[in-house]
Amino acid sequence: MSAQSRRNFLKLSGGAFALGSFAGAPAFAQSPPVKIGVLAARSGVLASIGECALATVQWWADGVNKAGGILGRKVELVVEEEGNPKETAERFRKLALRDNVEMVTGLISTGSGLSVGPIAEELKTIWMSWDATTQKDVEETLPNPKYSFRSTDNEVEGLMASLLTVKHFKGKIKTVANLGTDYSYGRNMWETFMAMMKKYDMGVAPVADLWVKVGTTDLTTFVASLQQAKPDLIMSSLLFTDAFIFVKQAHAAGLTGASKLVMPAGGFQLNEMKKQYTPEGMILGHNSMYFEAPNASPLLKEFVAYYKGKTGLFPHFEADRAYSAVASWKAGVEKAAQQTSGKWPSKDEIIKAIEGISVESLGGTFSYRPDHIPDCNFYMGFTTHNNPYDIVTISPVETLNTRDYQKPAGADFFKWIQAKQFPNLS
Amino acid sequence: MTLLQAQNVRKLYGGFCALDDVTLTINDGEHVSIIGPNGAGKTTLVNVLTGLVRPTAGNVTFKGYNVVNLGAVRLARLGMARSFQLVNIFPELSVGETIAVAAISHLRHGERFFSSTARNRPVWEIVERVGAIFGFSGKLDQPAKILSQGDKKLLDVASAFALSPEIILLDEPTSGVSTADKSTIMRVLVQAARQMGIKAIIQIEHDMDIVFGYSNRIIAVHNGRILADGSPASIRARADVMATIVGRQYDHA
Amino acid sequence: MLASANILVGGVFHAAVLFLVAAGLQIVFGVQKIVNLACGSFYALGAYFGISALAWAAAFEVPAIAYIPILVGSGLLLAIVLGPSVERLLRLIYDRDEHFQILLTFALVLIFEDAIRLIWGAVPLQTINVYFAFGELRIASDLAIPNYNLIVIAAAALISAAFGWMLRRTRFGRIVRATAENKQMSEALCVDVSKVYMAVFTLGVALGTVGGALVVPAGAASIDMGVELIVDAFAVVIIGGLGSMPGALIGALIVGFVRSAAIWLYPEFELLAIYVIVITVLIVRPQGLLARTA
Amino acid sequence: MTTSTAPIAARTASAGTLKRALALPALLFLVIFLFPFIAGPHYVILMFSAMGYAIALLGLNLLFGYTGLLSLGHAMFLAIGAYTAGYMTSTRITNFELILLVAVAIGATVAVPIGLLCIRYVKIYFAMLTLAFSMLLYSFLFKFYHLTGGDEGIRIKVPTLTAWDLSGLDTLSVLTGPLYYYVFALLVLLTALMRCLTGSSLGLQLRAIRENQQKAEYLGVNVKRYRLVAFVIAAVYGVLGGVIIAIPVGLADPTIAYWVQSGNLIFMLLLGGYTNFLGPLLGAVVFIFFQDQLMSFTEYWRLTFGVILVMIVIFFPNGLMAAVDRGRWWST
Repeated sequence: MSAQSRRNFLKLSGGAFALGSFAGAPAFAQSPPVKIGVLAARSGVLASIGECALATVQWWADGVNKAGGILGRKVELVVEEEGNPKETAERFRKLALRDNVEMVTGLISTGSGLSVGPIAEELKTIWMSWDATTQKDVEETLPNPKYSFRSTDNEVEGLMASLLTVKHFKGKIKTVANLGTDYSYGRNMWETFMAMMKKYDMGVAPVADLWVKVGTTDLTTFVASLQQAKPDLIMSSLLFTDAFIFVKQAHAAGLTGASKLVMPAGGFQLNEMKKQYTPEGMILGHNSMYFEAPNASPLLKEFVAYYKGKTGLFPHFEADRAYSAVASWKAGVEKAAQQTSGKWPSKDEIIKAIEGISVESLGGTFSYRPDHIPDCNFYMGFTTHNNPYDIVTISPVETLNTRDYQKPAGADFFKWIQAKQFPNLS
Repeated sequence: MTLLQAQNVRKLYGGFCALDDVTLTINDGEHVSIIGPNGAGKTTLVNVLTGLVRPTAGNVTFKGYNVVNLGAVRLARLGMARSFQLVNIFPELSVGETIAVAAISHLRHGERFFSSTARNRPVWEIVERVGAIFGFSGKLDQPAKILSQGDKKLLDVASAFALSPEIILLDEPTSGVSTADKSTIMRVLVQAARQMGIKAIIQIEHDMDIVFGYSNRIIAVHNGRILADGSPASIRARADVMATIVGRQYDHA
Repeated sequence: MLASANILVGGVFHAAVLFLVAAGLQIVFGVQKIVNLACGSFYALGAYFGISALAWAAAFEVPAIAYIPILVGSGLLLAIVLGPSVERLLRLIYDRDEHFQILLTFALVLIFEDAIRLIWGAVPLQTINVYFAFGELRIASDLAIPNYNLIVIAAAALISAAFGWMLRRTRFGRIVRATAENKQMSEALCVDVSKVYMAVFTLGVALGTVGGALVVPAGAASIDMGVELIVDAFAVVIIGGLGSMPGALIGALIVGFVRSAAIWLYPEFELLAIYVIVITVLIVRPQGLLARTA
Repeated sequence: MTTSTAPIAARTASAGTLKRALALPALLFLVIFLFPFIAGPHYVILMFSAMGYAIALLGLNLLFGYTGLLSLGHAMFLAIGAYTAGYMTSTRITNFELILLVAVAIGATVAVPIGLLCIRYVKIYFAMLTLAFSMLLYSFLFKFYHLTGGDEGIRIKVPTLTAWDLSGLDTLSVLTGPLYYYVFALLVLLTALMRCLTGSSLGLQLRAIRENQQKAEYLGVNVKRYRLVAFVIAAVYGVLGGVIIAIPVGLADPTIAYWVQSGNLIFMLLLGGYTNFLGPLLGAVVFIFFQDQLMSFTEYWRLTFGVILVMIVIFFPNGLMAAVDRGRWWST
């Protein structure tokens, strides 16, 4: 059922629910439905991520509506597209000003985040971000946001990968190479990695510094350059399609046998890391949700079954980011409603309630710090082939909570890394 | 007073010698007809004289400037205009606008970006004057593309005249026009030349009635060389020239 | 030293990919003077359709030998369907200013981008076993060149050679070159130009679709491929010379090697290097390195 | 010598026909002027960026409609405008007039060398060269992140006006109030300036160049110079449009200069009608509002736009204006 027809279904069902004609569906009180704006990418490189996150939010909304909505009001999603920053700013204003939605959730790319952040503050509309931060490189451009709740710093993936590298390869590697995605994310990852290598005086020297433009389908030359450099370890922040094309072409050229691989970035490429060309013993990140987490919650199991049934693929961490965003908002509304004796709380009350709230999301507990940045679990581990699927999974699974691995509000990232005593991984 | 001077001009296209050591001068008050069989080098000569084609050797000077380095734009400003064998007009522009383009160049109003052309009196005076001479008075608003083939050719020539040049080169201005109209066109051209103060006309022509009826000097070109250059009477008297150019004895009726 | 051989092969492989994209653009421009902005989209459609064809064939446990014919076949089938219909659309505006033909192909880029998502969905697709089915050329213990890359290079060389042969040696080739040279004259000599245009445009589309199908096993098919590739194809045909097939090959080799060299030597300069070459060529020798004087 | 009728209709038109000629633009500008009173803030900000596009398209049409040069890289000037606004507002120079002046200066200095290279070519070569230059700028903005912020771009703060103290107002009311009318005044001024330019000898000579370059040269029209003048004017209008479009977005990023955006600019021009002086204005407004509605209606809006563009190119080459303006008053 394409997204288009799903949306029509929701609108249709809205009417039906109000009439209570569906057997067993709770008859909603006459109060109007609560409209939530969703900004999901539909074109270009981010399209498949946007669709995964949108499907998750729709699954969440169906569940909430079956259970009686939020404070008795039915959830209705108004879906718009996250495009380039200009289009995204226009769609955000449309949701806030014309559809006057209660809240807008969405956004994956940094560019759109930097543009929408100030607009959310200006229009006093709560924005629960999925994966877009409002930081330029590593310093925050929206110091103390009121209405914007942005996502975890992606540098945590770099920290975790570095710690795993230190733990398992200290003294075993002399040379490292960077195969970075030519994106602010990629730069942050490499700088974090090298800072950590220096902090734990691993004594490694970089022998190659390559950057791949997002959307490149022919990486043979990058593979060849890495073979020329002969690094002991390759740190690669490649995302999406680039990631698995690289592993595939690297395997074909024999690179994966020669160098250790570290790929901290989670994403839909997990479905394409096939056993045929993905080596065992590669560090692979799954960000804030691993579909086969050792102590997976019933919520996660139910969602993975639903998602696999619907799309034939395993969900990736953006589903968790989307779920946590809308679930935290719902929890905030319900918590604030306790003070206002069940009446629908004001935006300020909701915001105050969300600050410090903890919510059970797909990948584990999500809790929002006072500076509107969430803490959550991160999963990473070494790839293994022994599983019933045709893709690699990770085992043992290292889990960490970002409480100890995310820079505090307003801190200078690199100074913090130098000073911080990171608890060593389990 | 010499207007245009060609000095030992040669033009080779690969092995083929289109012009072979041509030296000639065009003076004030001359109406020159250039005659010769097809492929004799007439059009190449005019193209070299108007700077469209760069000669392999020798040079052409107009009012002291070397024609080749000037380029069409400065040549037009210096007072040399030409029309083309194949009709060359601005299809979407109206007849009035086509003539106005030449008038603007002549009046040096090309840089007046902030004054409206529609209200530019001097330009429209030239347009109306030239329009009247060439019989376009009623058609100034019509887009050029809907004119008849003859009118299009006439408009091409009219716009050249509107530059009020000192010297004008016409490439078979009456070709493709019925013999009856040829003389009316020639009368219009001569009258326009007089009214616009044009000092010399150079005309490539095949029609011997026109050649001997209107020009006061004839240059016969053959195999890239000037066979003869003189008054119509002297040329007609030279049986050899007439034989090669016209192929038979031409007795002027 | 051996690894730099691998970089060289990487460069040639990239050149082969670029040639397959640019060749379609080149033949259509050469004959019909139309710049087809949608040649990248045809490449992407060929990639997606190739994957579907392989998935369909996999149901019959097809041997590895059959992979290449299936891919090429799917590309040709798609071209035979798409080529004539798009050409019939373009035919409506052949008489108009050539700007309109470019803009029509721009409309096709927009249409195909969404059409791919409508049919194949937003998730990038790939085929699994084809890339490894042909083994590899092992140069050193940890250094090998996948034979599939060599097959793609060979295919590109074969197509280029076949093209050269077709244009020069066959009757159809002569008619195509005549039409390219002077449309009116060939019409006068009773060449059915509309049939030639239909055939040439379909051939151009086929180059794109077959190219996409052939290369996709080495990588993957994603919906933004079409929009990205057109810019590389432009670079190749400008450098090589608009309308000349050997020019497309030379242009592809130059862009392929410059990109490989830039990646290894100075990554920042990779993207810029190609555009700087394009602009230098356009200034110094506007008609491109190999085209006849435009 | 008989005095002829007016060679150009507008020259000495009777009052009646002149009134009809001005009715159309007056209506369009009246709608834009009254818009903040009749439409919600979301739509007013859409009109704000539509005015930016209208200005950019007025310039682009001087190249495409009047001089017959198809630029597939005009979005590079939108990007230059946006990044100028970004650099200046992030160094606390937020005065709008100053931003516009500096943007025009940078736009012109970039346009002259690029123009000198591009105008030597026509038709396909001009289109491909302009596309190559815009993708060169896109790659530069993307790659050299130390200077340009890379994919994150540069933040743009809302500019201030010398005459108007905006400190008390929040961004929304600035964008839908004083700044809206400032940009509206700019649009009217630039439209009048363009009308004057196209009505002057420049307009006529550009059209002559478009129709027949060799004939124009032989009538003394300096083809190279006037093409360069047209290119630089188009660039300056593009830069001004770029500043205005970027303000509501609040960010200057490389995607502004991507080639598909240049394609969209030409799409807007065709939609409005490039053979008509007001085509750019109508094209910008109709495109922006139709896209806004279409994006909410279907996720496959690019497919719909593609089909519409095919229809326009084949069946309505002169766009909407041709349908509206019967009298060809304003035709280029």
